[in-house]
Amino acid sequence: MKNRLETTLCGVKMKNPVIAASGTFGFGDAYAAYFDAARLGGIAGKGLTLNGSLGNKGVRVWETPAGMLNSIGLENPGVRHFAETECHRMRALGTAVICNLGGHSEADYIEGGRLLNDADMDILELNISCPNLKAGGMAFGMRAETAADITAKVKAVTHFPLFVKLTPNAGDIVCVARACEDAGADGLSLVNTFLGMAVDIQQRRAVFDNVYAGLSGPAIQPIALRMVHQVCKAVRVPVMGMGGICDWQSALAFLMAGASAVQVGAATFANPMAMCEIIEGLQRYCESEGLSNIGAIRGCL
Amino acid sequence: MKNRLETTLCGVKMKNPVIAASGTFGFGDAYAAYFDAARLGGIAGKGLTLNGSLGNKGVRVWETPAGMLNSIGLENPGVRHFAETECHRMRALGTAVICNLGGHSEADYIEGGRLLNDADMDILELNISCPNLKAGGMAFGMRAETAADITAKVKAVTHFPLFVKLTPNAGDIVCVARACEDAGADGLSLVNTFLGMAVDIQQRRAVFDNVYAGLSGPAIQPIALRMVHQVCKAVRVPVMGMGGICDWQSALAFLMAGASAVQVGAATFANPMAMCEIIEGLQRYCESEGLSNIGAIRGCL
Amino acid sequence: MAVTPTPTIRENTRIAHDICRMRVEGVPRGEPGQFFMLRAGAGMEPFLSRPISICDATAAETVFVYRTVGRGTERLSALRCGDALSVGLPLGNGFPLCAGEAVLIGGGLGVAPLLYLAKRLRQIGVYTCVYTGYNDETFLQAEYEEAAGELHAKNGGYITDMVDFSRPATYYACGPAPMLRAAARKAREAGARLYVSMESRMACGTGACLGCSIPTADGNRRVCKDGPVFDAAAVFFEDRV
Amino acid sequence: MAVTPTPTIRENTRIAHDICRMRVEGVPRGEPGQFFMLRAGAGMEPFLSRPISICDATAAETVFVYRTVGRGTERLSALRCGDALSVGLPLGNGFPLCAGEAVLIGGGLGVAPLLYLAKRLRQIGVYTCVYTGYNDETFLQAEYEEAAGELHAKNGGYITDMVDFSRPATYYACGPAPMLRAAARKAREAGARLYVSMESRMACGTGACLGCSIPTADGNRRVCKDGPVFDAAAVFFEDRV
Ligand SMILES: Cc1cc2nc3c(=O)[nH]c(=O)nc-3n(C[C@H](O)[C@H](O)[C@H](O)COP(=O)(O)OP(=O)(O)OC[C@H]3O[C@@H](n4cnc5c(N)ncnc54)[C@H](O)[C@@H]3O)c2cc1C
Ligand SMILES: Cc1cc2nc3c(=O)[nH]c(=O)nc-3n(C[C@H](O)[C@H](O)[C@H](O)COP(=O)(O)OP(=O)(O)OC[C@H]3O[C@@H](n4cnc5c(N)ncnc54)[C@H](O)[C@@H]3O)c2cc1C
Ligand SMILES: Cc1cc2nc3c(=O)[nH]c(=O)nc-3n(C[C@H](O)[C@H](O)[C@H](O)COP(=O)(O)O)c2cc1C
Ligand SMILES: Cc1cc2nc3c(=O)[nH]c(=O)nc-3n(C[C@H](O)[C@H](O)[C@H](O)COP(=O)(O)O)c2cc1C
Ligand code: FES
Ligand code: FES
Repeated sequence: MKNRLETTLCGVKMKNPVIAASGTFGFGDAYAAYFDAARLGGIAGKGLTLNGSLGNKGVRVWETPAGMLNSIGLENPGVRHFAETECHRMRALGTAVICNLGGHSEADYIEGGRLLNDADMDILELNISCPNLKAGGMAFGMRAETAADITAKVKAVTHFPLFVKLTPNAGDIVCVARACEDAGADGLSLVNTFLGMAVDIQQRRAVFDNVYAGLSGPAIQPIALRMVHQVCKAVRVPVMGMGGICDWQSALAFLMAGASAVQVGAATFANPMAMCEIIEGLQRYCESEGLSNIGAIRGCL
Repeated sequence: MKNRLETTLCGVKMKNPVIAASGTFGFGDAYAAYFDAARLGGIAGKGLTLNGSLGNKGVRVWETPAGMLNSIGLENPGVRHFAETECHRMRALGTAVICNLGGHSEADYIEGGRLLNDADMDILELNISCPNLKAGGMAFGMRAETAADITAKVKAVTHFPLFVKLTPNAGDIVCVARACEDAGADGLSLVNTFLGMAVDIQQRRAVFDNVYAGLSGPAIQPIALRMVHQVCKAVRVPVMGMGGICDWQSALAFLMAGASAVQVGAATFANPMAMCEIIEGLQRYCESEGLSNIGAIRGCL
Repeated sequence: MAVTPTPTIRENTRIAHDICRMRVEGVPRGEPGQFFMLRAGAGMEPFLSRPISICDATAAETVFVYRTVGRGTERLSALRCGDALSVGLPLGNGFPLCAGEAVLIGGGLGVAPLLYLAKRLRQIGVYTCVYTGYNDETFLQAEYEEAAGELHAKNGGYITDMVDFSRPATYYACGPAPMLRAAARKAREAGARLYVSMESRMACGTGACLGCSIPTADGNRRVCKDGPVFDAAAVFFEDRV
Repeated sequence: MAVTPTPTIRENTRIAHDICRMRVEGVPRGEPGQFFMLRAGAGMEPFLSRPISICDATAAETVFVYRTVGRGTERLSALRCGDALSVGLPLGNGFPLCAGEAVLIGGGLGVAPLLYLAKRLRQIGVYTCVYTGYNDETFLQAEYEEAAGELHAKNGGYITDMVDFSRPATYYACGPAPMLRAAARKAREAGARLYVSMESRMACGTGACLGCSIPTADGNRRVCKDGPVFDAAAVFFEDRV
């Protein structure tokens, strides 16, 4: 059976356009008992910060209608540990390695980006959209100027194709996307989580120590899809689309809206086999529609 | 049994703080077979435009995970018809009458606001947040300047307490909220629907003729709640909170986040008795917590 | 989540490959052509209720016949006696009952709501001539043999091709949009009065949301509240021009 | 939505007021202290799966005992034989098995996972002294009478008050956090080794999301992957200072 899903992203060849979203697949081994990670197009590792972090205190995950809030706060072992250890383990999985880099300050991002040049990886995903950090994170992604600035600075130091991961909480995501493209981004990833909130009515307090947290899962899918469609119409660089993708139909909708690849996050929690089912579903779709490659429907809307 | 839910909003006395959201309860009679509308705190009628409208063509409603997209496009009989006919029928229902006013242009809003002075109603809700109009609607609510400007102009002509209904698609909803308050709004309603999208993968086209449509229902609740919390912290005028409220627990969360009243929209479609169950649930909550009035927990977070 | 009446499922079985019949007790009796908004279980998933017509009803019991096409109807089909179901109240305007003679034309699942109409017409002494069109498996034929004055069934092709629109009768049609359109054209040409039951995506089902609005000769009309039964001349008015 | 093994529900009955037992076939056998992520039905609702410990297991069958507290467990309790259920694979690190003598302390639903441990220990010749603490109704007492070397039950009050921590035994505890904390303090004072099974809100259950991380003496640890069983000295380390 011919693979009709092969996808190339900024020169990186992938078996298929289905990628595990950052923060939802560890560094690639957590679901080993369920399936071989080599089946995936790629894996975006947990977001790194320069010196690592213990993440946030208190409740970290909370269920919502058709979705979930998280306030992990980038618990991670740090850039050096990734470059020395995790990246080799990820490489051994036999799928594209995407490194997600967060930061608390401009200096963090630049130094992190520089150190990662030593890592064995394929794509650098610049996370300027994490809503769970007290300093940095999403703050960089809310406005075009700051987003473009940090993009240009990291682009200047990295050897890898640079995807900038955008926040849906930005006032005008299309404007931020264009600015990042102009600043040298090789691609864009969107969306990160929506800023949301939950209340513990018994305790009469916010569920999360940080009060606000990040919403993801099928609930956000219609909004994420709209944003991906808007951004794809506005930029020429490839887009990794995500936000609530949970089956091959929703993955296909993102590809039709213009995404070159999709990332799957929270859906894997509800159904560990979600990404495998999506890959199989897209392959079957290509066969039944007579498409020699899934790229044929990209941006057909 | 003492009613512990009585709420006064800008001088308007209501039996309880539970209000049918605009566009989801017609002009108040659609659910008559299910329950007596007099049980509600109030009803926001379908959004009006100066000269009425047939609304949008094509598919108008679409189910999404824990929510729905709509592209009604303000089908309505016009301001004059409301002032002459509907408002009296609504008044006869025995609950607070809120008139939701949309518009395609500044002149529309001002003239509509003026004509509504003849109507028998309690509150004017200025809808600068409808995402389904080609011209006007949400465009006014996306930025603080335009929102403040139209607020001031309608405030200058109306005799009624003026609530401005905000869009969650604005870049900075807190900034828009503050600007409307400063421009003379007596209160704020939020949120209207989120701009979203759906794809008909069989047809390889967008489901809606307008491509984008408005998302509502439980899916958006965590984001709406966060926005209500942010806005309530930032303004002094009363807020009607809404977005995905579907049971008394979620209604209570909005009140705890600072809302003076809540509106319930899409949940009524899934469960026609939702608002009645919310009212009963809040009353029971007050009893079991020993609150003489629900207002005691307002903004307790 | 329970809406005022709490229905009890007495039967929910497959009567054809992808078609189920559900018998429910404890709901108000509706009229032929009316529908209910059904939802399986007690939760919010799937979010919207599903409009399903009354296929038959007595004071005690209401029968639905539905095709499993997506998530909502799949979940309905998985229900067993005792499971939670909500149906709300009977909605919409049913078929106006006629005197004399009636011709009923059902295509696909459109044969379901017409059964209740056929039974009602028979009760009030109206002679019914029923046409049922199927694509593969037939269903409800035994019931129609009992209820109809005369019965014509067709498997494959266009059922409207079989119908003689020149009878001095009132015509009723229910089925896919292209079939209704064809019927409307033929009825217009023959000068016959035809009532059609329309479909549209619905959110509220009660006339509140305007989600199901369709353009008619009389302006926009809500399929759920003003219909689902309309005079074909009003809804297929554009074909006239 | 089906995860590799497709479980078949053989029984799902109420064994106390708000407690159910579900017997499931066709899932891989886990170890005492491990858990599965359960979800009722085939849909996405509720969104997250629910962690439930193994209460007992043979090669053929796995038993869960759970309290209905919210939407997820309510839906589980409504399942009947033949209904769709997904459980995934056994997750986490179970109880380290000891030699000699073991003291098992269960509070509330914590008595459930310890049953499987008691049975396993008995098989390998370890003498078990079991304490079960309940708030109102008791459950699983008959099973424990069979499985335990000695059995002490208490209804109301603190079960840890009954336990003698000075025995030359390995201690195991499962139950609400305050009970585990009390047990940890007493074990520390007595110099006894105590293993506790921790709870934390979970999304993935596989170590991927870091949602269930808790601080321990050895740094952050994931309850789902590094636990749920921990040495009490490591997780209640803050009490020591
Ligand atoms: C007044 C009326 C009466 C009906 N009576 C019957 C009947 O007696 N038997 C029967 O089998 N079917 C009937 N239908 C069609 C039935 O409502 C749809 O097949 C059903 O809603 C599909 O739901 P689903 O979740 O299985 O499909 P999905 O495709 O998953 O549904 C997604 C959404 O689209 C809507 N939708 C999908 N198809 C239709 C449709 N054809 N019409 C309206 N909305 C649709 C659903 O209600 C839901 O909101 C009727 C429709 C209407 C409007
Ligand atoms: C490792 C582990 C093993 C467990 N074993 C058992 C068992 O054998 N029997 C049993 O009755 N219970 C057990 N629990 C607790 C059980 O997971 C919760 O009672 C259940 O998730 C509640 O779900 P709900 O939908 O009914 O409640 P809701 O309150 O509606 O759940 C909302 C969310 O909070 C989470 N949640 C609520 N309570 C808990 C809790 N105590 N621990 C973790 N997450 C929670 C849910 O998983 C869900 O994501 C275990 C928990 C863990 C972490
Ligand atoms: C538990 C959790 C942790 C996450 N951690 C990160 C992260 O470290 N870096 C990042 O860029 N995005 C992170 N995200 C966001 C996801 O990568 C993704 O953008 C978002 O969840 C939307 O996709 P989904 O709806 O498919 O989950 C996280 C999401 C979740 C649910
Ligand atoms: C079908 C539909 C029609 C709506 N029409 C209007 C409208 O006319 N004017 C308005 O201000 N909001 C309108 N809304 C928005 C709702 O009033 C409400 O702000 C939104 O749906 C969020 O609340 P919910 O999640 O409870 O539905 C409409 C919403 C729906 C679903
Ligand atoms: S479905 Fe809401 S008006 Fe018809
Ligand atoms: S629940 Fe995801 S790491 Fe434990």
